[in-house]
Amino acid sequence: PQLTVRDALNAALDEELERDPKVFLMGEEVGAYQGAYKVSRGLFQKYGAGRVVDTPISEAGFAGIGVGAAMQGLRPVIEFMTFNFSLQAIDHVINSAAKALYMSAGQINVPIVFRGPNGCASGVGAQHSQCLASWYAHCPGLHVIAPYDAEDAKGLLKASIRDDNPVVFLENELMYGANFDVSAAVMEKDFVLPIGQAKIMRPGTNVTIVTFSRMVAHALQAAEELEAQGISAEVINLRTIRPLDMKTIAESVKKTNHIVTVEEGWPAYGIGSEIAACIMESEVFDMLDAPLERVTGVDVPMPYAKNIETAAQLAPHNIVNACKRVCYRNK
Amino acid sequence: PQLTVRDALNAALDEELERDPKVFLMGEEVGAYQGAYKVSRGLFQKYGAGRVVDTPISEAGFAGIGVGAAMQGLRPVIEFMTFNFSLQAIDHVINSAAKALYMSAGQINVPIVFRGPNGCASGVGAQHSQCLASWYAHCPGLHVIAPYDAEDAKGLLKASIRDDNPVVFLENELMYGANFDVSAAVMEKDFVLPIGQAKIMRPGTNVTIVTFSRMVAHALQAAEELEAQGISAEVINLRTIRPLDMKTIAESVKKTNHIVTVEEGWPAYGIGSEIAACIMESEVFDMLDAPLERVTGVDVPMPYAKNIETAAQLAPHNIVNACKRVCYRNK
Amino acid sequence: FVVDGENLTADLPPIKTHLVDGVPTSTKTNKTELLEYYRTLLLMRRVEIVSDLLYKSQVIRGFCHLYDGQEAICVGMEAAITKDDSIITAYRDHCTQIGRGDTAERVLAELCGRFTGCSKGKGGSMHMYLRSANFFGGNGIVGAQIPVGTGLAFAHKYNTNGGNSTPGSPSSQVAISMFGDGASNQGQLFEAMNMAQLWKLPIIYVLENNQYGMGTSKGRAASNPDFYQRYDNIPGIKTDGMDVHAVRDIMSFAANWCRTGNGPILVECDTYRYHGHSMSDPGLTYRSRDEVSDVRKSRDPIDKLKRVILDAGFAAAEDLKVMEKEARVQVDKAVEFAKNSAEPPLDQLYADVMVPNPNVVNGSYVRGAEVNSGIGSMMG
Amino acid sequence: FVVDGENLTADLPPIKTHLVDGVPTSTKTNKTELLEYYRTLLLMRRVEIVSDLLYKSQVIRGFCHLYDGQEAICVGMEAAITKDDSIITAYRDHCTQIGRGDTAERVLAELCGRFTGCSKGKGGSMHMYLRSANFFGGNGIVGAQIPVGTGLAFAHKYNTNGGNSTPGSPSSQVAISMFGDGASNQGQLFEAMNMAQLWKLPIIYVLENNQYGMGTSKGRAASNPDFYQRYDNIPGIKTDGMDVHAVRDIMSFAANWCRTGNGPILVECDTYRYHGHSMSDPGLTYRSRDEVSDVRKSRDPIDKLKRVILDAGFAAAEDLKVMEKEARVQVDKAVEFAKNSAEPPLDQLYADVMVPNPNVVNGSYVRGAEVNSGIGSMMG
Ligand SMILES: Cc1ncc(C[n+]2csc(CCOP(=O)(O)OP(=O)(O)O)c2C)c(N)n1
Ligand SMILES: Cc1ncc(C[n+]2csc(CCOP(=O)(O)OP(=O)(O)O)c2C)c(N)n1
Ligand SMILES: [Mg+2]
Ligand SMILES: [Mg+2]
Repeated sequence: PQLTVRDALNAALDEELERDPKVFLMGEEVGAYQGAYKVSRGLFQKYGAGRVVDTPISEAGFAGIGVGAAMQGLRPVIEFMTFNFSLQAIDHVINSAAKALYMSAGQINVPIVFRGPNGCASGVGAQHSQCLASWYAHCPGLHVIAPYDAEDAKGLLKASIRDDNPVVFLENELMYGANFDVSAAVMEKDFVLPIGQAKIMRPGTNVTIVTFSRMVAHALQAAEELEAQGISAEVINLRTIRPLDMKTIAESVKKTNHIVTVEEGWPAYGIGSEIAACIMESEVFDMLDAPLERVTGVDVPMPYAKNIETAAQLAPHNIVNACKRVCYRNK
Repeated sequence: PQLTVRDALNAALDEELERDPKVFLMGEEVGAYQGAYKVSRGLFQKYGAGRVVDTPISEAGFAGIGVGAAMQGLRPVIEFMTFNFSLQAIDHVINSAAKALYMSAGQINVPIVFRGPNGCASGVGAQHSQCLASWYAHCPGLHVIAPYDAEDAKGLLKASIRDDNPVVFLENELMYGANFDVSAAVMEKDFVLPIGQAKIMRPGTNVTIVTFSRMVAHALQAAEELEAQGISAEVINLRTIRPLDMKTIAESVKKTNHIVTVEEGWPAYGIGSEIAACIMESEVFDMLDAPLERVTGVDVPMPYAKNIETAAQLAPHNIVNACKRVCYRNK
Repeated sequence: FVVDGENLTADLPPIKTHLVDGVPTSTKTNKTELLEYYRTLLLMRRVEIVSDLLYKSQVIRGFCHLYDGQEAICVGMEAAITKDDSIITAYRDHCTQIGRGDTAERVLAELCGRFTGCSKGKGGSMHMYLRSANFFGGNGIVGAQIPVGTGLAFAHKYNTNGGNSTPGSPSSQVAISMFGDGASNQGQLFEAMNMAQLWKLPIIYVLENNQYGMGTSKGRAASNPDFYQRYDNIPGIKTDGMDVHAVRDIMSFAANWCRTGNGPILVECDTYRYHGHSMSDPGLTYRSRDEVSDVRKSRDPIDKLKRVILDAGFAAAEDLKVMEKEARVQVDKAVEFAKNSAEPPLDQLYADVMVPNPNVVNGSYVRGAEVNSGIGSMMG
Repeated sequence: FVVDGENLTADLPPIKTHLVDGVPTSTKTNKTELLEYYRTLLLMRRVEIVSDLLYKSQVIRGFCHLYDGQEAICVGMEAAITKDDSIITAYRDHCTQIGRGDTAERVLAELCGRFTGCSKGKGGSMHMYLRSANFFGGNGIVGAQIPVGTGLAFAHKYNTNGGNSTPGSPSSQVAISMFGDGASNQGQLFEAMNMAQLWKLPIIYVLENNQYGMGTSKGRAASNPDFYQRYDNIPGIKTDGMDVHAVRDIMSFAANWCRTGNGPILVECDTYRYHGHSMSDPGLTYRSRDEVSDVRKSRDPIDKLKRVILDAGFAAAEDLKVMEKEARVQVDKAVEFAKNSAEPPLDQLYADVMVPNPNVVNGSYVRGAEVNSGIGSMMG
């Protein structure tokens, strides 16, 4: 069957709302309007205003309310209309949610999911385009998840809702409409993916491309171009950013001996940086025939004009270039 | 002469308030109370409530007010009582301040300094101990500075106040009382240090230790221990986290061929991660005889009890261990 | 109303007040003003209409929030203050930019992402600025402009009094922060208002109550949708936001209130947005077609002004038609200008990240998507 | 007051109200209650006094905020609700923990950073919790407990109504969020209150007005320091926070208000902290020694209760002396317990970062200060 990412997320929410009466969805326009990006389509109608809760534009307030509800045993799914707005609420994600279990020595857990589109969309300017993956992944006490396709979206959102820990679930607006072939299993109500396990999207032997979210598509496209040029690229979809699945990366690099990381966010202190450090500190280092290279968003706020907006983002050819360089195929 | 970090910061504020009538200081308890940590001692008395402005506990509000005042041409210094509380205001630091120049194509600049103690103090628990260096340094549009000693504190705070860009200035509570010998030049009113330039605190030939803020002291102590064991460590005090002075790091590694990074914050997506990636991507890589190692805070929220609080933080011996490992002096 | 030569006196629409007296109830205006306001309203309306078209033809991209229906607020507000006063608003900013004195050319060019745009194409619909006329944007984060605007007021007062301002000191400039009924539920508003009141800052909070924040009607988001009296000790006035003169005279009163050291004041403008929230919102799921067309018919700010001009005999219907046509021609030209303008040169990608500072070592390095792309080098 | 056998009826101290009627003005109590409250007050006071000493002898470290002066609030509040109701507060939480039913032993052990402490030594002074009695801490970020507490109320109402709660639905449990006059200026309070009112959540906002937020008097931080009537449509009652019965009966009224579906209510407790803000604050630069000693003399909650007990003839002075001594002995024993308890075992460093979840691959890896230290391995 075919499934869009939007429908996958919608199905995950629907099934979990149905399965567990403690689950509820809260955020701006999630209810009557059925979601700014229609991810929650139909849910308000099905579950009512008590479980699909429209909020005012009060991110700090409703994120905090979600945390309190979770502490008291409910399982809130808090939608940020985009993750940019989570900056108004980030104190609750970190200080109220992520640290509670530790400070209370295990007494108070916070089974909450913060979800919404992360990173850049198209033509929305600097304040609506930030990737927050590395910020959240920096902090202990959280699981940080970034699905790529419909299978990821469904299996990982369900896993997140069932997790007793706070989860930051980073979607991508540009992927909502993307349609994927999925196996019949994905359509089942018990389809749950493991957290913390990366997925090899395409096997390869010459270079490992590690990426996540929408950039998986770029990586797959680059891998095709590379194949045409005689380089076999293995593409790893991280799926989870915290904890980071270094084992899958290691196994891949063992085979390929080359690695390139790809992320749409800013370069400094990003996902690639952490992978570089983990490699330096582990046996993966000895498997490498060339140092790692990062392909990232350009280190600027996102501009609006189409030409420079495009230039501010990485393209498949950047991945191709980097892979060729680490494989010593061009300068 | 001798100077404490607290007095150095106080002098920098005093001199800049005196020099430029557009400079003002704003924050909780900065005025009549003379600062929660007494950094602003005497300034309210000297410059009055109009320029040393006490605020309610409204971080989002007064950070935003600071940004507006800066856009209109003033030069606010905004104190966060600790940087942990900047999480309530971080949207203004990033979205209102850091991105304004770019979005306005150079029309609107924001000459503001956000300052206050960052990272862990002693016995203050998980919510009061976070190091935000890598979060802020991830974002274009900001300068991120972290002084270690009195010279740094004075010269860099003055440089920050004079900068036409938004600056995040990360102090350390445990350093406020530390007393340092400084040159006469430091006491002068025109003593300003460059932004973006690291300082070699101690020359060495076998291993480079790159660090910042209070961990410089740990690194210097480790360097002494290492010397006793026949390893000559060069200690680099980054001073500025964004932009990162890779040139100084490169020159050092050229000499030592070994590198260890040290930071009190959490390991993942930290300062060491970025340095690891920059090394991998540059000619520094070829100068290395061993992969980089990071020494960091333990990847947990900060506990209270003294024994595990101590264990959650890195100690000089961890640096010694890492340096010996990269120098292949022990396993 | 009463006409006396080219002058006109009229009652203002009814207002509601909270903690403030002496608010004007009648207005004086004249032919010149009326025609000027009319011309500006037409220009603004036309810009929004062509923006809609340009969006549909995919020349304008991403988020685009139209202001048609609300134009009287910008026109009335500008008539009450000077360009030395500061304004900041949210993302629905095209007409604010024009109100501050920028041209349709530069606004449309920005919308089209051209280098000739008011933000050189880097800001887009939500991020227009006019520093020379004290317009500080164009802000995409709901509510953020409220404390930032309060900071503009802080600076005005600080500058007027040489850094020695105390509560009660006058201020030669005022600041205006504009925001919507949806934004009125942001906590930072409460924080900023509290400080503005503590320090008596010269700030006018202009709450553009267009009845909806995205798809949420005001009463579903605000437990008290009587905004003018919602904020405790902040004086408030509610006025018809679709009447230029009402907005003008109330804003004039409010500006004077601020300049003379009385502190903050809230002006709630009762208004309506004709379009959906942004281009992706048809705007008809959470409100009825009838509701929209009723407002268009009965309260449209342009129609309202037109009736006054005609009834007062200040112009004939044909004269106004000519003005309409002029606006159309002017904006059509602006569209051509915008469309024919070039996109920003590629080096703009790296410009304006930081203000150049000779005291920053290697301050101009910007990493690109790949290592050794971008400008400068990691190694200085 | 009037005594009838072991029962007592008395007028409550004057209250002020905002948007709420029918608030009790007199109280009924009895000997048993009075002595029980007295005993608890003494225990709380004693715990704070020894905490001060333990801090000075450097056994307690870091931040430590004492509650002496304010104890009547916790005692009165607990007398009005049950342990099925939820409480959350800020960092001044030692007595809240005791009020919820925890022991002096576990509180002092936590302060001393011992494994026997109520957070196993991992939380410290600011982070005590008692999940079994619905106490959710102990929060160090000023204001954060206000929305979080509102979320506890959300859950109570949700659970009562099987997820189908509508405004007006009753709730069998209520939640209480406690915060200070300083915190009252936080924007998230405004956001939370707005939602609580929109959705009629069963939440009592207990504003402990001890006149200062750190070194800032309430009037320097709040443009309206009449907190009970500051928050627009949130009903409010101001009561004497140093009178156990006043707090008890007002809280009882407020709890009933919430349980029956009326939505949020604010209870402002007029109180005072005897100590400085935290241990590093002598507390005498921003207020006078006289101010402090005047309050101690005229309003102390323990003295007040003592006078009632004595005047009513429910106990003799010597009986109360005995109780005082008992409290002292009890707390001294608790100090010994705390001091003699062991610090947490070192593996506690790595415990409780995440709830174990079999569906997380390599979920138990925690990196230490060096590579390959910590627990687990990066490679799973
Ligand atoms: C902090 C934040 N949250 C959410 C959004 C998404 N958003 C953009 S506009 C809007 C509605 C605002 O409504 P209102 O303040 O009434 O202004 P209007 O659009 O009616 O002019 C929302 C929810 C945002 N930009 N910022
Ligand atoms: C967001 C935040 N800002 C600042 C602080 C530092 N701080 C801790 S307590 C406090 C004063 C709070 O006063 P109040 O709310 O009146 O409570 P009280 O201490 O009087 O009980 C401040 C400023 C903090 N912990 N969190
Ligand atoms: Mg609106
Ligand atoms: Mg207080």
